[in-house]
Amino acid sequence: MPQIFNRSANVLSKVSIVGGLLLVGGLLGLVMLLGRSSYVTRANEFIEQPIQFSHLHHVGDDGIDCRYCHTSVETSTFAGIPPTKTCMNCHSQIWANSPFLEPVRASFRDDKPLRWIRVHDLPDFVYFNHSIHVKKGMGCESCHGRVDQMPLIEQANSLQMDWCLNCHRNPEQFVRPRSEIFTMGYRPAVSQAVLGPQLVKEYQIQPSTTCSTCHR
Amino acid sequence: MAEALDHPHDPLAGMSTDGLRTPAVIAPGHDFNSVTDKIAGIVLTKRTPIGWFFGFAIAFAFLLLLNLTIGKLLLEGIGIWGNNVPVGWAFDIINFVWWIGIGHAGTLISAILLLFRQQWRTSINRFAEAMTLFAVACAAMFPLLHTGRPWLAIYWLFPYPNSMTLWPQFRSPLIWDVFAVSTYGTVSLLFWFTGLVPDLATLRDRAESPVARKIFGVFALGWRGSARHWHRYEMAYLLLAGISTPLVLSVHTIVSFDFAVSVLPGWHATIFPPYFVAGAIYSGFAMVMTLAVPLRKFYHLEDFITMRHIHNMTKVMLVTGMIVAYGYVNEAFFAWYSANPYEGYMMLNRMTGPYAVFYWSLILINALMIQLFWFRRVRDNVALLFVLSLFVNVGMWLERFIIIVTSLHRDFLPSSWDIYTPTRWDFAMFTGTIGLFLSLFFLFIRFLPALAMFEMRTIVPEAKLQGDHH
Amino acid sequence: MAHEHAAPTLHGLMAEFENADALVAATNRARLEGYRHMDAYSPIPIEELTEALALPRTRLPMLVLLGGILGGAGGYGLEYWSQVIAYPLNVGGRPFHSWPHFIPVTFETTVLGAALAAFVGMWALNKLPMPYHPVFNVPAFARASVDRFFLVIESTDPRFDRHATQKFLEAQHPVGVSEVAP
Amino acid sequence: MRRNLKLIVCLAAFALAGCRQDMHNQPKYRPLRASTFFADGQSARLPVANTVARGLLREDSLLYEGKVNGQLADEFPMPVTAEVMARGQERFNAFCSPCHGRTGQGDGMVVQRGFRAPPSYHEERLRNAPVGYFFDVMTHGFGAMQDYSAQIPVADRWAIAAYIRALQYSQHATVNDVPVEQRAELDNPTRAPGTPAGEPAPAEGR
Repeated sequence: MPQIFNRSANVLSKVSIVGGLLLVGGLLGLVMLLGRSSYVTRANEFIEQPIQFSHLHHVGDDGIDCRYCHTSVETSTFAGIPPTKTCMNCHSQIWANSPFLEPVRASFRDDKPLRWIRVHDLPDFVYFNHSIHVKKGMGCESCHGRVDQMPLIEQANSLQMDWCLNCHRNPEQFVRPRSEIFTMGYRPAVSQAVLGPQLVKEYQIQPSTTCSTCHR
Repeated sequence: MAEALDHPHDPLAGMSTDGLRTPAVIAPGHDFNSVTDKIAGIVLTKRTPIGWFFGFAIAFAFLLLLNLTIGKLLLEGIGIWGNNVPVGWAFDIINFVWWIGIGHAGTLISAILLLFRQQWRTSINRFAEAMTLFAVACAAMFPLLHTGRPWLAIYWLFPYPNSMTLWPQFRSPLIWDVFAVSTYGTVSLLFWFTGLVPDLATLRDRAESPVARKIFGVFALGWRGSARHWHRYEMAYLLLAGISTPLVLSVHTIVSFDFAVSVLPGWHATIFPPYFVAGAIYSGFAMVMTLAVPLRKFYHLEDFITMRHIHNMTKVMLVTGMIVAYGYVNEAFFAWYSANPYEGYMMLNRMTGPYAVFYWSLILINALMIQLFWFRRVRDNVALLFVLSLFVNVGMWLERFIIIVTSLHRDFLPSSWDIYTPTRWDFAMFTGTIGLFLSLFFLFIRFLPALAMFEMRTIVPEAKLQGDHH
Repeated sequence: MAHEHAAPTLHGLMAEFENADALVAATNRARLEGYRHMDAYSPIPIEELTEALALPRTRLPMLVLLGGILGGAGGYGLEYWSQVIAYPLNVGGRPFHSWPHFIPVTFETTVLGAALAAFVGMWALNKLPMPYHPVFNVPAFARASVDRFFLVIESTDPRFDRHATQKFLEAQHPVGVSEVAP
Repeated sequence: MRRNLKLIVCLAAFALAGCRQDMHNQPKYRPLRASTFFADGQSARLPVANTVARGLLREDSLLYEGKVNGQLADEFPMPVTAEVMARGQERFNAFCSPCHGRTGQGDGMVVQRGFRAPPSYHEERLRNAPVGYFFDVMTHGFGAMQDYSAQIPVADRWAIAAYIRALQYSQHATVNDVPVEQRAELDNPTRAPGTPAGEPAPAEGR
């Protein structure tokens, strides 16, 4: 019987077994990485809006407080998207003739709401309440990132469950004094390792990780 | 294996001497060459029998039906099935348990009978193991697909670091099931492939087409029959058999926990693990019989799958069937003895309720019909045994149907009582998996040696050493 | 291996036998003659060859035990870690470390670990897959997987001598003796 | 190639099928979610015209209109405590300072961007205006200033009014405004500046 395989087949067979296992493992790893990538989570992605509203300008340059527009963030589950009238508080005079702002004026004139596209869109099976997080010393920045530096708003974090749990399990790493909630670029006065546990105690932060906390 | 060599005085080994009463495990007159020629010929022939194409076409049609059903299921969701409150588990778990049960015979034959040095396992173990693999594949479809979107359900099936940092709930019998069935499938595959390697080497050495030689050569791993290799090979085979034996018992035990761990009349019973394991072996042997009878007829394998095998399989079915029947008696006895009104009603409902006809059918088949196996004339009638084995398959399916549906459809609250009606898609899915099973089996007997050639060689007289080399 | 230095022109000498008896007898005699680097090839496992070739006990059972222990410890460890440390969840008031519930999976992973160790270990110890091997160079060796028995005395054996070994093999009543190209 | 293309399209269809997010987007209304049912596309509905929710008749004219007997009131509907002042300061900075500036000079960031400058709180007319006037302007707007009734709840408007008063005092207070028994502290302050006093503000409290 002549040889069916070349001498090199010996090495090749062993390499292909190891290589195949590595390939399968690598592919599985890639799929898992893909699941956490911004391709799936939609983090750091600009979204086309009816008006390209710039938080960089309004928050960063003008120093307008978050609550000026998101009025219900302290009292309700929902932070609130401002009605067109809030825009018109200022834009009745500033840029009043700008064609860029025509959709805003049209909305105000015709009493038709602007249709903003949701950027931070939690799945509908998740219950999230802004007010309790504000009350317990969670800064806007912790979840929404440096909004004052975003020309167009984007989702700064993955909003995946492990991200939620990361804070619910270690609130002391993220808590800040209530007076600093709306501060952008907050730096703790003393080390977070000291301040965090103090605030957790003071604010009585007891984040639950049972299923029904968020899936209710 | 080498029992013939190890134990020349084993009464079951080698040629039978008492002629008529106990048929031999292999017909006389065979040697290494004739055995190899016959079995390898089925695979290496250039002419595929027309009957094979005919059978495969039918099986493949049902496989296509399965594909259609799965496509429909993934697009529309499991609402196309008849499952609904209160019968939330229906065809999916019935068929799952049925297929897993069938799968048990393969490992039992190849592992437990090996440990007991039963030589009659040799000519049926290969295709019984293949049957196990295909049955497990069919079984696994149901729990996977009943999640609707299996790719989203992986996180509670398998432990891996996911983006939810969630882990499977290890306190749940359903997760035990996942581990039991996946381990069972994996170990069966390793066992089966290990057994195939020396035969693949034979096919490699006998094949004429260079492509076939390459393909068989790749999978034969360069097996050359070295004594050093055989030495470790035998050890590995024995160890795998030893490992598989408790495994095969654990799998259906764990499947029975799916029910027994819950608190529902008709399910919450300590008899379930042994009762399920016996039922699994019973239905598995019935399926081996269902496959073996046409296989030996069609390929003229009467020399290898002899009346000895047929008789022994029938006897195993008789014994395990009686254990199952004992289980039925036991369920009825405890329904009465527990004095629990729910248990009592469950039993009464089984016997006289809307599904009573199925209950009495399964009693008729699994408790009464098998008593025919006591008679030698029945055991000698191969055609009759084929029909009876089909009945056993049906009977065991009905058993699972009764256990699942009658326990669920009469809920604790009479307001939620309902009748379960399977839809056409339920039947399409079920018959589709039968199509998958048979398609795989047809491919297997065409492209791989359906009987273990190297093990068959060990039981021909030529394999016996004459001299005393010790 | 010695192959590297000498670049031998011969793997060894192969004798072909008609039955297992002849192979076992020849192997026994070769061992008594002092040959050590040799191997017997047969279409069926022959237990007598273990003694004839003076094969050592295989380490496989040890590997399988190790695999089983690793599998079991890994399975239980995974359950303990995920249910007690990583994400403790109160399910019906059961303790986080509800060990009786952890037994079935531990059992299955033990079996899986042991079976994988047996499977991988056996092929690895046998240095398979090895699709190319010198013995396949001999045309008659095709019957080694069907009905013929072969004894190969390898050229690396200290006592190997082309002519003396050939003479020795021919004295064992073989069907034929042939050279095995490397 | 064409066969490959077909295969790719089929695979892509399967991949997309995996992306269906039925549970993520359920057919239910969350705040501000659009409705296909109502003509105006809004899921949140306004109450029928002229209906009054129980307890929301707003009979207290001082609290809701800043008026007593039709005249702008010069008193607060609630005690002016240190918490109220702190709250007023916080709300003032959030809602008023963009135009009025943090000191009330009328030089906020939005004014610097071109909005018509509002009058300083420190001019004579506004220092003499009753607190009800500030409440009224916040509620109904004045001149270029839009009303803030939707953005600032009633209680917060009163707190801001109180803080505006404090801002005015910060620029125009005399020693006479300090209670006699606390005047000694002015020369040797025991508290750090900026810390609110623990007592009601001297002038306007009830």
